[in-house]
Order: sequence, then structure tokens, then C-alpha cells
Amino acid sequence: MKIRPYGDTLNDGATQVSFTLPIELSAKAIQAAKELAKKMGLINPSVVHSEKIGKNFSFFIIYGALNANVDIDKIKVTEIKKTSKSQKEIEEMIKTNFERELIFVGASTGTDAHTVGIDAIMNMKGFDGHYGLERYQGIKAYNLGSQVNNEDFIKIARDKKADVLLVSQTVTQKDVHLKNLVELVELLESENLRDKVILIAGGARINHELAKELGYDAGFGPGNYAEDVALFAIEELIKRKEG
Amino acid sequence: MKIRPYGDTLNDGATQVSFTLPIELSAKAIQAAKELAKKMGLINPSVVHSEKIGKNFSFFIIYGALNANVDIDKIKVTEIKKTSKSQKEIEEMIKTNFERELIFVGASTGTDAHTVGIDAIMNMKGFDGHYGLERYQGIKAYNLGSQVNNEDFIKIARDKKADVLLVSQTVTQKDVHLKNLVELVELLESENLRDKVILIAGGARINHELAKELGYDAGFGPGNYAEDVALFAIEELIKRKEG
Amino acid sequence: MNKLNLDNKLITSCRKYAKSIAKDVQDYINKHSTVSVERTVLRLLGIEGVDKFDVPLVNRLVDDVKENGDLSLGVSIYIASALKANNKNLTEYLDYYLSNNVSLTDNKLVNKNEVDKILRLYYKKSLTKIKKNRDLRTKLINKYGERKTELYVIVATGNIDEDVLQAQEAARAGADIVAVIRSTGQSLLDYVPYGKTTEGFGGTYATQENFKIMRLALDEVGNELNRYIKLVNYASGLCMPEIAAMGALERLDVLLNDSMYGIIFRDINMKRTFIDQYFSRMLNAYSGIIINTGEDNYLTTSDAVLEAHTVTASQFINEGFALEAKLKPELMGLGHAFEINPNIENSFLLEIAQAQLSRELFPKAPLKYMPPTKHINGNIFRAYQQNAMFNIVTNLTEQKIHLLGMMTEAIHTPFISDRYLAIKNAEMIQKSMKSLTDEITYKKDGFIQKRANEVLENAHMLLKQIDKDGMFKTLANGVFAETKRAEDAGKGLDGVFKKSNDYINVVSDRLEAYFNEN
Amino acid sequence: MNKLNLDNKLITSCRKYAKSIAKDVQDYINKHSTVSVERTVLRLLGIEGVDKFDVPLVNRLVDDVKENGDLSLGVSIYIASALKANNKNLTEYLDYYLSNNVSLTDNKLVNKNEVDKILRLYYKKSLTKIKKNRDLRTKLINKYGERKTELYVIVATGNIDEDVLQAQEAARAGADIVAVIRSTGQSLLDYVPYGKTTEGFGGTYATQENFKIMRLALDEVGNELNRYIKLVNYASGLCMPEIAAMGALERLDVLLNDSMYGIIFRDINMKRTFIDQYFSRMLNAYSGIIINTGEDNYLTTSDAVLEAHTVTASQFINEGFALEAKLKPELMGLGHAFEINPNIENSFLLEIAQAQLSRELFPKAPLKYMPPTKHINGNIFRAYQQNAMFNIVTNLTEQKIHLLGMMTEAIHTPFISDRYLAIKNAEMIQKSMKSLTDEITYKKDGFIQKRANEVLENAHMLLKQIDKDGMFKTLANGVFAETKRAEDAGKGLDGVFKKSNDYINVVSDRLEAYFNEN
Ligand code: B12
Ligand code: B12
Ligand SMILES: Cc1ncc(COP(=O)(O)O)c(C=O)c1O
Ligand SMILES: Cc1ncc(COP(=O)(O)O)c(C=O)c1O
Repeated sequence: MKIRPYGDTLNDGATQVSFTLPIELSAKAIQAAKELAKKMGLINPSVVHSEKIGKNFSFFIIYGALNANVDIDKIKVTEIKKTSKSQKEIEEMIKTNFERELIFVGASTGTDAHTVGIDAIMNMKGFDGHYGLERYQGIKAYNLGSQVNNEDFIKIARDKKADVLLVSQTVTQKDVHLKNLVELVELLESENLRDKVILIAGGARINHELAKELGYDAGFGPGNYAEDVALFAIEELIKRKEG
Repeated sequence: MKIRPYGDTLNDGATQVSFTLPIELSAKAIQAAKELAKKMGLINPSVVHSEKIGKNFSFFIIYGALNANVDIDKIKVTEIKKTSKSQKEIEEMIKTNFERELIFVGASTGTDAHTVGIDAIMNMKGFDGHYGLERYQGIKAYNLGSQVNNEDFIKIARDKKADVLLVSQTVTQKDVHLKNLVELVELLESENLRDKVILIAGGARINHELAKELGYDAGFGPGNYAEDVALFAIEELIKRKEG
Repeated sequence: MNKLNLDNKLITSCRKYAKSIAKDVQDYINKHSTVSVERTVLRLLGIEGVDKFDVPLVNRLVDDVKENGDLSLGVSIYIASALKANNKNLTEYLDYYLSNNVSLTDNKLVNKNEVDKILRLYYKKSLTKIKKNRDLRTKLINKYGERKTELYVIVATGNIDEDVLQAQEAARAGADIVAVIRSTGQSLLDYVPYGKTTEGFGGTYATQENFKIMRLALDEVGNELNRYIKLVNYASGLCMPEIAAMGALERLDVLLNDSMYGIIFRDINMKRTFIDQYFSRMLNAYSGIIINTGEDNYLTTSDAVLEAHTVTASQFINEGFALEAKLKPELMGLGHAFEINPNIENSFLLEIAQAQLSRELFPKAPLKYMPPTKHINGNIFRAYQQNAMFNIVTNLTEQKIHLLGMMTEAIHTPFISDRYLAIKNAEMIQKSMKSLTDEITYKKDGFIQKRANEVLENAHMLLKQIDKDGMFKTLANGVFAETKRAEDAGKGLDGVFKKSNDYINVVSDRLEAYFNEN
Repeated sequence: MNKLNLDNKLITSCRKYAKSIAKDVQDYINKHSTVSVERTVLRLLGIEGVDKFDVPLVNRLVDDVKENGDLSLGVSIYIASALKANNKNLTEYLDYYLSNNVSLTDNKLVNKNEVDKILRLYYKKSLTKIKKNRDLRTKLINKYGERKTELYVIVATGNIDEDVLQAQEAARAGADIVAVIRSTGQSLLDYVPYGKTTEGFGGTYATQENFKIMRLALDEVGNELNRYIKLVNYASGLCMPEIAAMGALERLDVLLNDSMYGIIFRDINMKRTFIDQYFSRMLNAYSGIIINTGEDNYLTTSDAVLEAHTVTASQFINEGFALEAKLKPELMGLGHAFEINPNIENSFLLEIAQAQLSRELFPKAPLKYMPPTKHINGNIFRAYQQNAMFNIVTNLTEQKIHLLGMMTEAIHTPFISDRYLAIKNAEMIQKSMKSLTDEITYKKDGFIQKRANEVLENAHMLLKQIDKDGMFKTLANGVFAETKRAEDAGKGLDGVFKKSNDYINVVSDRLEAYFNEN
């Protein structure tokens, strides 16, 4: 099925756009905004607002009908289904399949000082009413906190004999998170550790798609909790044990 | 000079988009939104927000870097310069060039009931501190109000021997304004009146560009006042008298 | 609810003037009827549908009498006479009427006293249906409960099927009340279009079938959500009482119903619409439909600071009109609006003063509070903020019917996302500021109290003047919305006629009897 | 300003505990110094620049003493001795030092009493420059006036040239205060980068040259606008006092300066940063720079309702620290924030209670009020509304330094349009609600008063406990921001040393004398 944006009628393509242009506001600037909107594929774009926002900047809000459509049947997303398994059930799985505690080591790496995300997954207290991994029987969770550089992270992972590595990245400006995430994979590979762990990334701008591209086993964005991460890791560990 | 949208660095192309898709929220829907954004020419679009807004609708906010640019030196806009002439000066122009009062007839036509726009241009009181045409010496202004159908409008214009016709259109849904504006031109032509008047359109979604396309002599959108309209009409009348 | 320290004597005096103003107009109304009133009688006798030229039967019949008979007697007697003379029931007669080239006036007129007896059967059926609707509404509201402040949104696609979809999604998102905006221009039609419609401009035609479709859809979604979703449409215009009747039959819950709006913003003749309004409001009163008045609109053409008192004065007058039509305060959704230029210093305080004033003057009325529109521009972020500010005043001043502002007000009729975001905006304010109004008091003789009292005083002065001049002259002077309307100009005057002494209107007679008893 | 009916005895008792807590830490501080403190002394003697390996001279010199001499004496005596021994002025000596392979410790140490005499000339120059900056600031503010509530925005492009452009446009749009956010990670560097920089992550490096460039740009645009535009940067971190010195020299107006932030959010060792903070705040006090503290940050990791009292307690403690450093209340920009989940019923009332509490507890302080961040998501419309609500509380509770929330808070550091729209949002609230705070009073013992008193009581209890436990143990317990930090862990501990009995710091000696006189 091909779909288009919807305003108030099927297939009307209604789309809103805003941007700033680095020129003074004038009829010409408005026209420039309109032409950019046309280049975006908007039919009949209407510049509904234009405002001088500085000596040399003008801001535009545009509505128009998007010409493009997308065939949703052709879209493939590798999606990690949100689990309906409870903490209890997951603990049961661990008990059934492993004779030992599984080791999870997590951190917010690089210069990233944001811990709320990784804490949400790992800490006792958890997040939004979902307890974190520290509370799971059968899991030993080490949360190294933030600003942990990749070398230190790997060192500790090795020391603790980690089964699963959890990396959180929040700051994404100038794609600093990508650099940091890729560097970790490279370091793990060069130390022959990559295949020995389940490597999972998470953060506000991370999703499964992106994480896979970067060489991770999985990626989790907002709206995910400890049980989602635990289940993925454990199923993967079972697979690897068996395969 | 080629320019791109500006977020916080020259040429970063930073652009914000929002739309609704007529499908339930899912990873697939988010991916669909992303692909549409790519089709709009956004590099690396990021779906920063997605929300279920109904049983079968999801809403998306996207940021990305627009690939397209626009060469502002190549943009041509026919722009009516906002006048710096005062009411006094315009009245003087009329006195010098015409021996008679100039007749302006205006209305909000069709089923359009919005009068604030046409009143802003015509009524004594004016708008935003700019007096309306009724107050101009040398101009006789007839404001017919709203909901005036094109036939009646033309009849009155003929009766009053109008020099200038002012048409206001505010409701634009389903392009009803275009139909209405074009119909007026056709009626005027069929009655051999088109060349005998200066025909001016105005309204929230009207601009000079559009009005010219529709066969009008000029078009005025928001931010224009009586003096802008008066000056355009009078210069045009002088031209026609002389030419 | 008493935060303004208002002068009660002044309020009483305002009401006295308003009553006298309304009474004066009522004297005129009582002597007249209109084609639309007569068509309404026919509708309530159960006459529906259109002829082969798509002319509604009710129009055809009333025009028939107007042309060939004496409409000053009212259409009731002609119908009664036709039924008796042809010895047919109504359905049979209409078949006969449509297939043969006869006139409703062909028949010998029955005796005045017989009319009601012949027609009672028919209008009773309608009135009973309406009564049932009323009872069902009450039952459902009692069952589900009702929010203190109800969120009201509009749908306006032009296509009733698309409207249904959007209305249901709006309800799911949190809307309590859904209005289907009429196609622009419908209010000037001297007939009500028939059947389901899927094309309109800036709105969807108000037809009985469309009402039915939307009522069903809202009942369905209400059932899903365990809430009663109210349905609104527009009566004001040339077919005011007909739409009131249709709305009553299809269980609408709110009707925009205001002659002043028609006069000023639609250039409808004042006599015509005063008469129509009276009958339509009687029907509203009977059917338990809340009316909404249009004082808010004044502030789109006049300045909201300078002309605030005209809104207040008009509210008093509209209350006066409503009382004449036996409408209870609980059904008087008087209108007002948040329309002060936000760039004015302390405009927010002025808005509080005005909204609280309305609240305290009409404590029982389900006031309709309109969002900013005039000072909204294409900046959707700014608009979203203005709407938040409006939502705050709504909650602070405990309004009842809370029309939600749209961030795209200056651009287009609402998209589905505009409506959703508007609901979320209002909900965040409702919840996060729940008890704020109980927490705060305004300074005695402070800015807010002073302003409210000043507006009240000006309204009082204006009412006094209007009582002297009468409504007709007042409207000619352009007192409201700075728009002048002459007594004998405007649309629809040709549909007004003076009632003869033998005039009969079986429905209004029945309603008057009902109101006397209840 | 008295709207909460607070218990004054409780407030006095809070202050007493806070004073005792600060005093206890101060006893520790007085016995210690740090590499950063010593580098600051060198900076104020006029030492700038980097060596050929890009190592700042001040680092090289202090490291030299640390390695080859006895840093417990302080660096002052080493410099004085070197100048005397080599019979050179400072510039000459540094040239000599850099070109020859010598150590600062090569020279015979002068007598303790001589140190000040030798160095006075140098630090006086700096202190005089700082004094002039202070006077110029006062003059300009007196000339242009100052808004009651000042709008504060950040620039954070990473490129100082781009920052300048955006800062100037922000000022034109209406900003009163501009902060240049530091590149992420800079606070963990144990040196201050040198020179103009055009690359950074999530911010721009704080360097003296960048300070100068931005100061010039803001003076320029301020001159254009007839306003004084304040400049902010960040001191907290491993180079706290150095940045305080640089800021003083370049006429910054506000510095984020809080050891607690460093400890909790940057994992900086508590001893290190307490010592650094003391010296840096003395410099702030001397230079008339407002400090900003970071209590707002606690609410990003702890719940803003449950842990509200930790913010209040920390404000009292920070006031205690500031008083030890001779900072006047007028320079204490204590931090707090609007961080309650907006989905909580009456969250807006809770926010009012908290903001008004801060206001009444610290009536003279130019409080820094932070916008919502934690409960902002990618819905930019919702965020714009939350920011409007925050702006309302700011105005209702008369905050001084009003950090503007960005609608893209959850997405990226601000775009130029985000900042512009944020300013317009705040301005609309400021203007339209100008007198609202004068108009309203809160119900006696109502929701707001009760909440404020409850928070104050909890803060009081907490302060009492902290006074018992001491700060070190308190931080180890994770009382603030639910983050535990051990006394001997964290970054920068190796830069802490115990002062010998012969320790000399010519600058702090001079400042102490100054504060005793003034
Ligand atoms: C709280 C916060 C802070 C706190 C952090 C405290 C702490 N101990 O964590 C403080 C105040 C210290 C801070 C500082 C800074 N911050 Co900050 N901060 C935020 C804020 C407000 C919320 C982040 C948050 O806690 N979200 C809640 C958590 C639960 O969500 P989450 O991280 O997405 O986690 C969920 C999922 O992603 C997933 N997840 C996350 N990690 C992981 C890991 C794994 C393995 C898995 C499986 C899942 C997973 O699970 C979680 C639950 O569902 C955001 C703005 C915002 N509203 O988003 C800015 C924000 C992230 N900060 C930002 C910046 C730039 C900074 C600073 C650099 C500069 C500054 N503005 O002061 C500094 C320095 C920080 C640094 N070097 O990293 C920017 C980042 C811009 C960008 N896109 O690059 C933001 C977006 C604000 C902004 N618009 O400028 N910040
Ligand atoms: C005021 C108003 C009304 C008032 C009108 C009162 C009156 N007597 O005019 C009332 C309440 C009656 C009304 C009713 C309706 N309205 Co209305 N209304 C508005 C509103 C709030 C403001 C319009 C306005 O007055 N602008 C101020 C004037 C000064 O601006 P302007 O018209 O652009 O005029 C300037 C220039 O354009 C120019 N100009 C204008 N005309 C001319 C002519 C000439 C010759 C020249 C030279 C220049 C010129 O000069 C003026 C000064 O600079 C807008 C929303 C908004 N904020 O824009 C909606 C709006 C225009 N209305 C709308 C609609 C749909 C309606 C209704 C159909 C349904 C409804 N929502 O109730 C009804 C029926 C009206 C009808 N059939 O036409 C829609 C139109 C949607 C669209 N794009 O098609 C809008 C955008 C609201 C919305 N989002 O739904 N409305
Ligand atoms: C009282 C009243 N009636 C009717 C309407 C709508 O009428 P129309 O359908 O003519 O646009 C409005 C619109 O604002 C109104 O306020
Ligand atoms: C008190 C204080 N200091 C410093 C900072 C910033 O420090 P950094 O540059 O380490 O991000 C903040 C940020 O919120 C703060 O609140």
C-alpha cells in the first residue's frame, strides 16, 4: 500500500516544513523558501509565515502537499519486538539455560556524562516502574557510570568476564556518538573480543537499525526497559550456546 | 549565491518537517516517515518524535539536513515595492494628474464573509494606523462589503463607472478563491470591461505573483495598506492615460 | 466563583434593561412568522425529502401556499385542510401531491379548531422522538459523567465520511464535544440541503442525514470510550428553526443559534432572523439543546479592549431573548472570546478580567469560550503558545465549553494533527493547573477587578442606551462589531410575513402549552 | 514578595546549619591548595600562553615545582625567587625559562617576607584590570538599565566565530545574557586550552581568547542596541579558579561555579573542587561576577517532587560556601529548575511553590531559574508549551536570571530559530502578564503554601543530618542527585596538596586583605 502524509483527506500529502535562511527577509527570500520547498517535492507550497529573526536571517514556515509517497509493504525494518515477558519469566529462562550468573557490564562511554539512560536499564530502581538489571536473579550487573573511555571499558569487561556489554550514548552533536561507538567495535575486534560478547548500544538517538550498521548486535532507543534488553541478550546467548 | 537552510552552521541545511501518516504507529511507520523525509531530500533524517494520534494515524516530527540549495541570484520576483509615499503625496498626485475623482469599488466576493481585509484597505478607520481609501481626497471609494457575487459586483462597478476594482478573498479551502477570482476575470472579459479597469486582488493567501497569473493587475497580501494599493493603482492609471 | 467584587445592583439593572430590550423585539416577533418557521412546522409534522428537482418538500409546500394561498394563516391549516379534504394520511397525501399537479391551497380550509386535532398525531410523533432523545442524552450523561470544562473541537473537511473518521479520532484523543462546521455559504441558503454529502467548502453541509451519520459515529466512539461525546452544528442563518428541529430529531447536543451573528456577519435581515430565532430557541428549550451565541465574533472586527462591553451587553440581551423562548440558564451557552492583542501590556490580565466577568454574570450558563483567532498568524509555535495561554484562562475562570484553538488558525481548517495537539495542549493545562483557580485570589481593587467593573459599567450604559433606541436602531448604528445593518436590508426579508388573526402554528401552540405546564 | 507565609525560625535554623556545614569544609580547604589554584596565581601574575608542545605555561611551571620542588610552599615563592635570583622581570624570565632547559626550582628561595614585594607589581596589574572591568560593568549597567528578569540563552556551535554571529543575533532578538557552552569534556581537562578555537563538541572551548572575542562582540551589539549584554561561561571543573581569573580579566559577567556539579555530574574529586571553588569564588567576589550554582541538575537524575528539598538544602549550603568566600548575596545566582513531570496533577502549583520558595529564602540573590529539560521530548510543540508554562512561573515568582527553554531541548543544541522563538515566547509572557504577580495571592494554608513549607521542613531536616555527617560522608551517601561519590575517588585528587606552614599565595593574601578592608 502506498501512503502519503495526511492532513484532512486521504492522500492530500499535507506536510509542514520550517527552516531558517541565512539572508535578510524580502520577497526574494520568501520566493527562495518557496523554491526550496518545491525542491523538497511539495506541490503548491505556501509560505504561511516568514519572519526576520536577525540581521541576516529569516525564518519560514511552509505548508504544502508532498508529491512523494512510500510503499509500506516494501519497507523492511529489523525490529526488536517489545517483550511481553516479565522479569520472573526472564529469570526462569536464565535458570533453565545457564548454570552460572550472566555478566552484564555497562557504561556511558567517551566524554558522555549522561547516565540516566544506562541507569534506567541497569540500576535497581529502574525507570518508569520497570526494575533494572541489578535486580535480576541470575544476572550480575556492573554499571560503570559515565565518562568511561573505551579502553577502560574493555579492560573492565575483560576482567569481569562480561557476557554482555551495554553502551550508552546520548550526546550526538557532530556525530560524536558514531565515532565513539565505532571505535569501541574496532578496539574489541583488535583485541579479539568482539565475538565473545553480546554488544548492545542504547540512547536517545540510537535504534536497532543504526546499531546493526555500526557492528552491534542490537540497539535500543527511548521506550525500552531492562526486560527488553535482558530478553534480547539472553535469547542471543542461548542461540550462541546452542549454535 | 547558493544558499541552504541554516541551523547553527552555514550550509548545514537544517530543516524541520512534520506530518501525519494514515497508519498505526510502529517501527515500520517510523521507517516510512524516514523514507519520505529522504525523498524530500533530507540527508540523514532523524525522526525525533513519533506519536500515535488516533487508531489509524501517527504523527512525526523530523529533522534533517536538506541537500537542495537555491541560487538567490537567479530568483526573480515581481515585487511591488512598499511605498514610502504618504497619503498627502498620493492625494497630490491625483490632483496633478486627474481632473476628476477616481472611483474605487471593492468587495469581498463570492460566499466569502471576511471583510476585515477589504475594510483595512478601504474604510476611513483603516488598519494598524494607516487610514483607508475612504479618507483620501480625490478618491471616491465604494466598499460593498462581503458575500457579493461576481455578477452583482460587475453591475455595481459599471454603474459607478469604476476605475479600480478591489477584490478580497480570504477563504482558500479547496482553492475556492482561485475559482472565484478567475470567474471574475472571465465575466469582465465577456462584458468587455476587463481593459477598462485596474483589477486588484488581495487577501491572506494572495500575492502579486499569484494575482498576475490569474489575470489581475496586482495582488496584495498581509502587511499592505491603503497607500500601497492607492499608489499602485494611480501610477497604473497615469500610465494608461498617457500610453 | 466570586473573585471580582462586582456591584450586584449594577448587574440587576443590566438584566432589567436587557429584559426590556428583548421584550420590545418579542412584541414584533409575536406578530410575525417566516417561511422558515412554517417549513419547520412541516418538518415536525414529519415531512422530509426532496422533489425530483431536488427542492425540499417543505420549501415546495410553503412556497405553494405563499404563491397560491394566504401564508399569513400559517401552513398548518393548509396541511390539515388537505388531509381532511382528500381523506388521506400525510404520507398518502404527499404522494398524491407530488404525482399530481395539485396545490396545497386547492382544498377548502377546515375550521381553525380542527387543525390541531388533525395534525396532533403527526407532530406528537416528532415531539415524542425529541423527548426521547432528550431523555437518552440525560441518561447517558448521568451514566458517563461530564467534565467540568469540556474540550470542543471542530471537523470541517467537507466530506461527512472524512468528518466521521476525524471526529472519532478526536474523541479518542480526548475531545468531549465535536462540531461539524457548515460549508461556507450554507447559512444564506433559504432551504436545507438534503441527504448525505461529501463535498463542501470550509465545512460540510448541515443535512439531517449528515446529522444522523455523525450522531451514530459519536455514539459508537462514545460507547468505546465510556463517555458521551456531544455533537454540535450551526442553526444561525436563513433556516434557523429548521435546523433546530433537525438537530432535535437527531439528538444534537449544542446548536450555534444567534440572530445577531446572522445579522452582523451574514447580512441576514434582522426581522427575519429574530423571528426565526425565537421559534428555534423554543425548540432548543424543548429538546434540551444548548445554544451557543456568537458574541465572540464581534471581537474579530472590533477591538477587544475598547469594545469588550459590547460583548457583555450582547450577552445580557441574548439571555433576555433566550428567556423569552423559555430557555433555561443551563442551556444558555453565551459566547465570549480571548481576542485581545497579546502584544498589549497586561493583556493576559485583561483576558482574565473579561472571562471571569462572564463567568460571574452568568453563573449557571455553560459559557462558550472561544480561542484567539484574530491575533494568530502563520507562526504555528506562537499560536500554540497563545492557545496555551487561552487554555489557562479557561481553567482559571472555570468556563464550560472550551473551544480549542488551533496552531494553524491563520492557515487552514484543522488537520488531524492540529486537533490532536490542541487537545494535548488543553489537557496539560487542565491537569497541571487543576486547583490553581481555588488557590488564587485577585487583589481587591486591583487591575483585574477594576477592569471587570469598568467593562460592566460600560455595558450597563450601553444597555440603557439600547433600551432607549431599540434593537433595530441599535443595529443600524453599528453598535456591535462596528457593522451597520439596516432594518429593511439584508437577506431573507421576503420570507417574513405578518400573521393574520387566524394564524395557526400547531407546533408553537403545543410548545407554549408545554412550557406553561413545565 | 512574601506570599508563602514561611516560618522564619526554620529559615534561620537552616542558615545556621548551612553555615556550620560550610565552615567544616572550609577548615579542610584552608589547609590545602591545588595545582589549579597555583596556576591561577601564575595567571594573575600575568603568565599566559603555551610552550611549543601546546602546554600552557602555567601548567608547565606548576608541574615543574611539583616534580622538582616543594609545591606545598605554593608557586608564589618559586616565581619570586626565580625573578630575584635571575634579576629579570617576569617576561624576561619566562623567555629565559622557555629557551633554556632550566627549572623554576633551580633558584635559592627568597625569604617569605620578600615574596609579596617582588610579585606585587605583577598581580596588581591584573587586579587593577579586573577592578576596571568591574567598574566598567557597573557603569554600563547604570547607563543602560537592567531588566527585572533577564533572558538568558546559550550558544553552542563549537566554533567561536559562529557563536559570535549567533550571540549577536540573540541579543538583537532580545536576549540579555548569552552563555557560551563549553565543549563537552573540557571540565575534565586539567589545563585550559589556549587561543581562539573553531572546533568543539556540544560547545566551544572556554579559552581566554574566546572570552575576549565574545566580550568584544557583545559590547559591539550592546552598543548598537543600547543595552548591556552579559556574558556567561563555565568555571566548574578541574580548572575552576583559572577560569574565574580569565573571566575576571575578560569581563565575563556570570560564571557557572559549583563544586557540587563537578563532584556529582563530572565525577571530580570533592576535595580538589572544594578547594578550587573557594579560591575561584574569592575571585568572583572581587571581580563582581555572579556565580551560578547547579542545583537544577539534581532534578535530572532525581525526582523533582520527592527530592525538591535536596535542592533547597544545597542552596543553603552553597550560600554558606559563598559567604566563606566573601561573595555578597547580590552575586549568588543559586540554581533551581522547573523539572516536575507535567503529567502530575497540579504540577504547575508545585512548581510555583518551589520557585517562590527559592525566591523568598534568598531575596537578594539573582536566582538562576532553569527551564524544563528532563520531561521535554521530541514533540517541539509540546516543548514550546512547557517553556511557556515555565516562563509564566518565572515571572510570577520574579526570578532574575531566566534561562530560556528550547523547543528542541530533546534533540540538539539550539538552532538560531529555536533561540529566537524561545525569546519571543518569554517576551510574550513578560509583557502580557507583567503585573500578574502583584495581582494574585495564594490561599492561606492552601496547596502552594503547604507544599513550600513542607519542602522547607524537609530541607531543614536534611541540613541537620548533613551537619551531623559532614559533607564528605553526605556525598558518599548519594544524598544529592542520587549519585554517590567517595571522598578519595574521582578526577583530580592528585592535584591536591597540603599547604606547608610556609605556604604563600600572594593573590589570596591580597584578596583577603581587600575583603577585610571592604
Ligand atoms: C539529564 C540531562 C543532562 C544531565 C545528565 C545527568 C546524568 N547524570 O545523566 C546533565 C545536566 C549533567 C547534562 C549535561 C550536559 N548535557 Co545533557 N541532557 C539531559 C537531558 C535533559 C535528559 C537526558 C535524559 O536523562 N533522558 C532520559 C533517559 C531515560 O532517556 P535516554 O537516555 O534516551 O534513555 C532511554 C533509552 O535511550 C535507552 N537507553 C539509553 N542508554 C541505553 C543504553 C543501553 C545499553 C540500552 C540498552 C538502552 C539505553 O533506555 C532508556 C530508557 O528507555 C537531555 C535533553 C532531553 N530532554 O532529552 C539533555 C541533552 C542530552 N544534553 C545535551 C548536552 C549537549 C549536554 C552538555 C554537553 C552541555 C549542556 N547542555 O550542558 C552537558 C554535558 C554532558 C556530557 N558531556 O555528556 C544535549 C545533547 C545534544 C546532542 N544531541 O548532542 C541534550 C539533548 C540537550 C540539548 N538539546 O542540548 N545533561
Ligand atoms: C475574523 C475571521 C472571521 C470572522 C470574519 C468577520 C468579518 N466581518 O470579516 C468570522 C468570525 C465571521 C469568520 C467566519 C468564518 N471563517 Co474566518 N477567520 C477570521 C480570522 C480569525 C481573521 C481574518 C482577518 O480578519 N484577518 C485580518 C485581516 C486584516 O487580514 P487580511 O484579510 O489578510 O487582510 C490584509 C491583506 O491580506 C490585505 N487584503 C485583504 N483583502 C484585500 C483586498 C485588496 C483589494 C487588497 C489590495 C488587499 C487586501 O490587506 C489587509 C491588511 O494588510 C481568520 C484566521 C486568521 N487568524 O487569519 C479566519 C479564517 C480566515 N476563517 C476561516 C473560515 C473557514 C471561516 C468560516 C468559513 C468557517 C468558520 N471557521 O467559522 C466562517 C465563514 C466565513 C465565510 N464564509 O467566509 C478560515 C479560512 C481557511 C482557509 N484558508 O480557507 C480561517 C483561516 C480560520 C481557519 N483556520 O479555519 N471568520
Ligand atoms: C453564533 C454563530 N452561528 C453560526 C456561525 C457559523 O455560521 P456560518 O455557517 O454561516 O459560517 C458562527 C460562527 O462563528 C456563530 O458564531
Ligand atoms: C554549575 C554548573 N557548572 C558547569 C556546568 C557545565 O559543565 P560542563 O562544561 O562540564 O558540561 C553546568 C551545566 O549544567 C553547571 O550547572
